[in-house]
Amino acid sequence: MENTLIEMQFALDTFYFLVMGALVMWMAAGFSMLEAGLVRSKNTAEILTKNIGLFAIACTMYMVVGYDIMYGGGILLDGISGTGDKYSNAADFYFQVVFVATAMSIVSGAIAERMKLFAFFAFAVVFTAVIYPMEGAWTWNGDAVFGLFKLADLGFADFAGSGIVHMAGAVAALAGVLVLGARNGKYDAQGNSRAIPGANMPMATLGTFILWMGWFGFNGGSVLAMASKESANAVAMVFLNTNAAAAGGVIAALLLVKLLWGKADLTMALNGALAGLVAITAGPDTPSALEAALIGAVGGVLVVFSINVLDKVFKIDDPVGAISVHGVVGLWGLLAVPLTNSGASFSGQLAGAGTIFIWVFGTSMVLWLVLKAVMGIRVSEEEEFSGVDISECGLEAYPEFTK
Amino acid sequence: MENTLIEMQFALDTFYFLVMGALVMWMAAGFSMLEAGLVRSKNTAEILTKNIGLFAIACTMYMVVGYDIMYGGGILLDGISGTGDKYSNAADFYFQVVFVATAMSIVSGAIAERMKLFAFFAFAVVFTAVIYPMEGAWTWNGDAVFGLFKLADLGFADFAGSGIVHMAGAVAALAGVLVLGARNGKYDAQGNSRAIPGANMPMATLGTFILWMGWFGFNGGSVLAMASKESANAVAMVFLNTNAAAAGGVIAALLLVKLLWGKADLTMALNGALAGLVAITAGPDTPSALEAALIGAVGGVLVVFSINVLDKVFKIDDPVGAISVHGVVGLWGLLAVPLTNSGASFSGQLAGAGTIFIWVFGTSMVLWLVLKAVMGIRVSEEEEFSGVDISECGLEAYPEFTK
Amino acid sequence: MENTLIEMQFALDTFYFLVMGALVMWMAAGFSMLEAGLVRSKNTAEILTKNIGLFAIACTMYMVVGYDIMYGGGILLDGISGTGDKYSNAADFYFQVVFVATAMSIVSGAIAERMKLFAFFAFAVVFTAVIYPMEGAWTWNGDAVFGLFKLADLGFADFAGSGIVHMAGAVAALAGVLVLGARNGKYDAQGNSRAIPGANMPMATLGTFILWMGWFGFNGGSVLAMASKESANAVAMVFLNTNAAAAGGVIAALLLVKLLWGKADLTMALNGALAGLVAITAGPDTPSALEAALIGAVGGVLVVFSINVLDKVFKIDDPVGAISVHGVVGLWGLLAVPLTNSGASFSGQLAGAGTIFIWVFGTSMVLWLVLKAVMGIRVSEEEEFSGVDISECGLEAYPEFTK
Amino acid sequence: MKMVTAIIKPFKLDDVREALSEIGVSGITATEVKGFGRQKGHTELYRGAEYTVDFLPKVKLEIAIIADQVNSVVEAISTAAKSEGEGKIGDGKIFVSSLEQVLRIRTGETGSVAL
Amino acid sequence: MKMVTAIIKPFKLDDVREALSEIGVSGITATEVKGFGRQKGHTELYRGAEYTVDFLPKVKLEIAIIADQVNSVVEAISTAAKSEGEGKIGDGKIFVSSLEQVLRIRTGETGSVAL
Amino acid sequence: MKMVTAIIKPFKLDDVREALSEIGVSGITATEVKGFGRQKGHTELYRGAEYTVDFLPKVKLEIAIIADQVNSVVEAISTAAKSEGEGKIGDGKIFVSSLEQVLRIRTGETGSVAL
Ligand SMILES: Nc1ncnc2c1ncn2[C@@H]1O[C@H](COP(=O)(O)OP(=O)(O)O)[C@@H](O)[C@H]1O
Ligand SMILES: Nc1ncnc2c1ncn2[C@@H]1O[C@H](COP(=O)(O)OP(=O)(O)O)[C@@H](O)[C@H]1O
Ligand SMILES: Nc1ncnc2c1ncn2[C@@H]1O[C@H](COP(=O)(O)OP(=O)(O)O)[C@@H](O)[C@H]1O
Repeated sequence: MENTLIEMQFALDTFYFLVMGALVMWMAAGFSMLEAGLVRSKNTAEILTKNIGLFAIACTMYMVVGYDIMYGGGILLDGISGTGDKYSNAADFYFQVVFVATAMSIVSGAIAERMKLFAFFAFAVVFTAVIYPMEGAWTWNGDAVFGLFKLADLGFADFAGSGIVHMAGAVAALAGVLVLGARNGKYDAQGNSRAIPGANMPMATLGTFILWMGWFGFNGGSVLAMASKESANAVAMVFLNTNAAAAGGVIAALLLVKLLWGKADLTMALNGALAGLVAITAGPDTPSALEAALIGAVGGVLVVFSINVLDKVFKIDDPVGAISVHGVVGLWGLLAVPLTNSGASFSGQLAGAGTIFIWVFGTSMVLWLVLKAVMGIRVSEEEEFSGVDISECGLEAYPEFTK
Repeated sequence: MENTLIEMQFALDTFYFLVMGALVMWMAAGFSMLEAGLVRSKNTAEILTKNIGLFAIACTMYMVVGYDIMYGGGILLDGISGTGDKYSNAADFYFQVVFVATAMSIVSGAIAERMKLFAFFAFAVVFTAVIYPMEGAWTWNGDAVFGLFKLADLGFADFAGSGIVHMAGAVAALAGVLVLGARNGKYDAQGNSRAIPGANMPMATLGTFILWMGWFGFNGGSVLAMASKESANAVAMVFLNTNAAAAGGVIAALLLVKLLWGKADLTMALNGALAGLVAITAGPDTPSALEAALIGAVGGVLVVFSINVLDKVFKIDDPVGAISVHGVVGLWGLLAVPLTNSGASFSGQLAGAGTIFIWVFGTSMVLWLVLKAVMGIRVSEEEEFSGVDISECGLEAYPEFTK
Repeated sequence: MENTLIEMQFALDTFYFLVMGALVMWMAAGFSMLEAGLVRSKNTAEILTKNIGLFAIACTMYMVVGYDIMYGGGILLDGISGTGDKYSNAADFYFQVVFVATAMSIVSGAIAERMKLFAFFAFAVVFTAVIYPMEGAWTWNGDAVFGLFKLADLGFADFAGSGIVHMAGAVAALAGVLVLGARNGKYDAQGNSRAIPGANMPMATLGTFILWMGWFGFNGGSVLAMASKESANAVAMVFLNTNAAAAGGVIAALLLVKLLWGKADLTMALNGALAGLVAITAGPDTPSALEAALIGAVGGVLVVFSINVLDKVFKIDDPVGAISVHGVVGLWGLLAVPLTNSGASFSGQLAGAGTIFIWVFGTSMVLWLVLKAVMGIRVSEEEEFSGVDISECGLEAYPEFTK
Repeated sequence: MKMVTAIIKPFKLDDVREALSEIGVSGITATEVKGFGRQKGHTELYRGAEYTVDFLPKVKLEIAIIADQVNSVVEAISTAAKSEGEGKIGDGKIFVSSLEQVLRIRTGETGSVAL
Repeated sequence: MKMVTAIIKPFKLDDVREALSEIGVSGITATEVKGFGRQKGHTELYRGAEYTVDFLPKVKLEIAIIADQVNSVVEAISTAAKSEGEGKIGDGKIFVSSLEQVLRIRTGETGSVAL
Repeated sequence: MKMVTAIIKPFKLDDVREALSEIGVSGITATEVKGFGRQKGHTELYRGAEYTVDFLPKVKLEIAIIADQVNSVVEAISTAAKSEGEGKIGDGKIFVSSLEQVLRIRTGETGSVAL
């Protein structure tokens, strides 16, 4: 009977992983819809192709080699066959693989509307096979960074990946945008930023709600256990705090834009929600509900300023605001951990953020430059003008609507 | 080992609450998409902003004070810290908070296309902090109504909230619509109702499917326990009946409109599904599958007539049919309970419905009138003509499509 | 205490069924969005009506008589009252009923843009009440085919329904398309196929992601147990393989179309994902991750060729590619089972596929012809030209956008 | 015959159409156009960056009539399309040009009977 | 030179274009318009309330040609645009007006060579 | 008075508008049109079946002016609308026709003051 009980725990934990993983997988749809809503209609089919393609690539490359690099388990998962100690190792892989895809999804939005599709896919292959798994190994798997030092020893803590997943994705995106340059027409002759409105706000909002929902899996699953009172309580608090932070992010962003510009800019409310979620991701387990809401609210404020500063001051053209939402706010999330978690230190968080930044930015930059040299990463000016849907995908997203 | 077993029950019940709660949270996306599909394109971005904003407000205000009013637990949830007796109290909060948001979502559709955004948000703050929690305390928490009488003593039963959530939301909406008036152009000089078609039927349909799915959490989670044979069976029956009622609502509404008008009006099929769901919500645990289907079917018939009567006879302009779907059918749901549940009585149901109506209608009416006096609740005629997207949000939902 | 433990297993298994079932129910939204995105805007409201209507009909007819035919349980579920041995029989019904709806959903896409709505509904009534339940009884319930032979004895295995659900739906669709004929304008005077692009690619992509997510429930739930180490491991492997196959399908389809036509046709990537999912459905439990990915990839390749051959060579006009995705690839899925599962044989798979084909094609053909004679199944040429939205539903899907 | 072309505000379309049918005009072709004129567009805001929508949605009506009707048609349009009171910038313009020939495709009739 | 303006049913566009290219017309500008005419719109139903869509989608073609071609162009259009048999209400109209000058932007050519 | 009608490439709209406002043109009506001309459309691919999109999106500008301005307006447009270098097929056309009357709805003014 004891055995049966242990099996039940095994079963419940495995089930919990699978359900949480399915929610994270659902985030792939969220990113697709968010990005499809925030680009112009002439670039919509391409960004959809990019998103479903990158998800498939991430799932495949992580299976081939990424998971092995990050956690062991064998090339092509040959150590994974649906067994395991406390829960099925297949469930663990399933849960981990959707995280890789999330990191990769972040990149696609920032470089939208001007990049060659297959150059992006080539980047995705390397990022999901090597770049992400390496830094994942140093953090969540506790490996020493190039055998030199362990981040955990320095007091680094990133519960569900504000830094490891979100900031990493944003840093890869930043490198891409720097190599790629801004969209034609984004900056006028005087260098003034011009607004390029996205084509479909309901899609963007749907995407945000999908991400909000999926994030319960992202953070909730990162407790990594459910079948005891303690872990069940922990998962419940993580759900509660994740929701509170997202709500705080929306309210803060909405009030701020209303004060600044007199209008309740929907896109900022959406980014505020995501910023709240990114901000809490590094430590959804330790704050109280109020603290979580405030951490999210600071994220919501940050994202509004960050989007504007990156756009107007640094001329970094990020059509969906991914670098601000996931990068700047991801860093904030890391730095907020020591406020409520005595196990983490500011210096440790900075060390971790620095390590992730240097590794991901360096390798990504090299990779983008190689791709640029080898196959080119930017579509021609004419293709960009007519839209990448026609040039890359050969079809239109809304053939009957657009003009 | 007995302890481990008890912990397992705790864990399973907590997990169940979280999964059901995530499904209910998902309903926020459903309402957003439904409403975004049923308004005109010039008012779409605003209703999306309204929906994500109200969700954030509901989550925050219920955390600050609402949950404490309704169930105790302390201001700012200071009694909630992820502990609990049979399941984590954090999971309970998480499950309850998404219900408040549902009630509030109902209001946004009815007052669409003409209300000031921040007046709506102000209403949402009070509704989710006080109005809903008060009636929630009298019903689900069993408090005496103003210390006078207990509704449960009168034979009132509302399993998952046909009255407490849905009718309450619809009554608040009704008060709002009465204060606000109809949209310009909705009634011609002779008082004839004019159709104002919604802009995006796939969105509206998606919203309905999301709500249908989320409703399994709404009703299924309201069993409040899973970790025993009895409760597992109960949850399963609730799922089965919820689905049967929704199906009954669709079929009844579709056949009726086909008979009445010769056309299979999609919007009525959608409202029929929701009506079936609202109707069964007060008592999804006691009927057989056939009874559930019939309760839903009556809801589907009612909603078709109700929408037409409210529109044409009472000139109540409710762009999405929320007052009919959630109010009229919510009442039907309450009244249907005694048909299959001997624990409820008609008089008790009427008493409960009356109490909810008087409290919510009275307080909402006062609140709308105060808001009207203090800040105004209606946009200017010109803003309404050009669409509230530009005036309230400063952007367009479909900048490249609309004319 | 042993009792409590057994009850816990019961509860966990029941919960697992309900969660998996909710995911499968969600596939109804996926089919709706996929099909709504792949038809022209003038036929969008009708296909949405068709999808929500067929789901309601499937749920109702399977309750009335279908489940009884397939598994016993009594007319109108009078044997189902939320009890059961290892899990709640209500949960079993809930899980099974959404499968019927899936099979039926497959038909709606293939006959889109030209069929009378109520003729389709009439077909749905018979298909979900009798045609599907009969073949379901022969396969999953192990009944002898007309009392003659048992498919299981011949070595037939179809884990989650590549044949029983997907191919069956596709075969019914094929019969329908043959009786109905192609859309006007699909083939020119010389018989050349003309492309008729779908109106809304983000919707189609969303639908695909929904299906991908729902498929975890479809395949994962088909393990039919969770509350032991063995079954938990099995479910986890099924999730992992399902995901790997879908990813394989996307990559194979994308690479193939890029090679063939130089463009990354999004619609083929979407069909590739679905093909991967259909392919793995007959046996997601036995392959390794790599094998699953390859089975999916073959599905992705097959679907591209099949769509083109059916369209150009056989002049079978299937607007969404349902016959290829679910039929041709469903057959491939069946045939792939013996490659990794020694319990199945090629001859058994062929016998099963043949039985399903003959039964479903024969009965469907008769039914379509009867409907054609009795009420007509095709709208008039003028109605087809103006779009079935107006003629069947009386409204437009996008009244403000289309031209 | 003459072709009268009027650029009006979109929400005046119903009024203008009614006014025209009252004086017996039975055929109109309407097009959605964008107008640049004295009336300036408005500023929208998207993620903190302002942008000007400097065209304004207008409706263009084309009405073919016999020469005798020009004055009554122009007056009907201008009365119906003018904003209440003094009129407002952006109320629109009416252009008249000459039309040499008209043909009704259905019947092949030409000239004023074809209008 | 003349400007021929034709209002036709949208689904006749391909036929008309073909007919025109057969007689050597190489340039056409098409616009989606809404027509109000003898042909009445249809009634739609939305949530039990009827409403009339009283404009009909039409396509307007503008074709600049030399004067000599007017008759052949008008005939080509009217033949191709006419509904089978007797023709149907709503088949459309053809208007001809005079054109004073034409210029091809690319080359600066003017007059009939610019057409 | 004259009516100048120009068919141009959509992305030249801003340049043309600027060029026109520099020479004092204050009113323009723009319409999205589809052009069939020498410039051929492109082929799209949908599920393996090719199809040709043989119309090209163009913008039609209508500008009513006094006769004296015709030359400067035509030149401003053609300079601004011409593709860099030699010009490209599809750069568009300019048509000029005569305008008999103009009326500003707001004020009732007619003739050149109404422009
Ligand atoms: N010279 C012109 N040529 C063509 N269209 C014009 C001209 N002037 C004005 N329009 C059209 O008329 C509309 C109204 O003109 P506007 O100058 O804004 O107002 P008003 O006519 O009241 O002075 C413009 O938006 C434009 O579409
Ligand atoms: N007098 C007119 N001026 C401008 N357009 C017209 C006129 N009469 C008809 N039209 C256009 O021609 C279309 C067809 O006209 P209609 O009266 O319906 O049919 P028919 O020409 O066969 O009598 C109308 O929809 C409208 O766009
Ligand atoms: N004869 C014509 N009548 C009306 N519109 C024309 C005519 N010729 C050309 N156009 C318009 O001008 C556009 C450009 O013409 P095109 O022949 O492609 O290039 P180009 O003028 O440089 O030779 C066409 O797309 C069409 O809209």
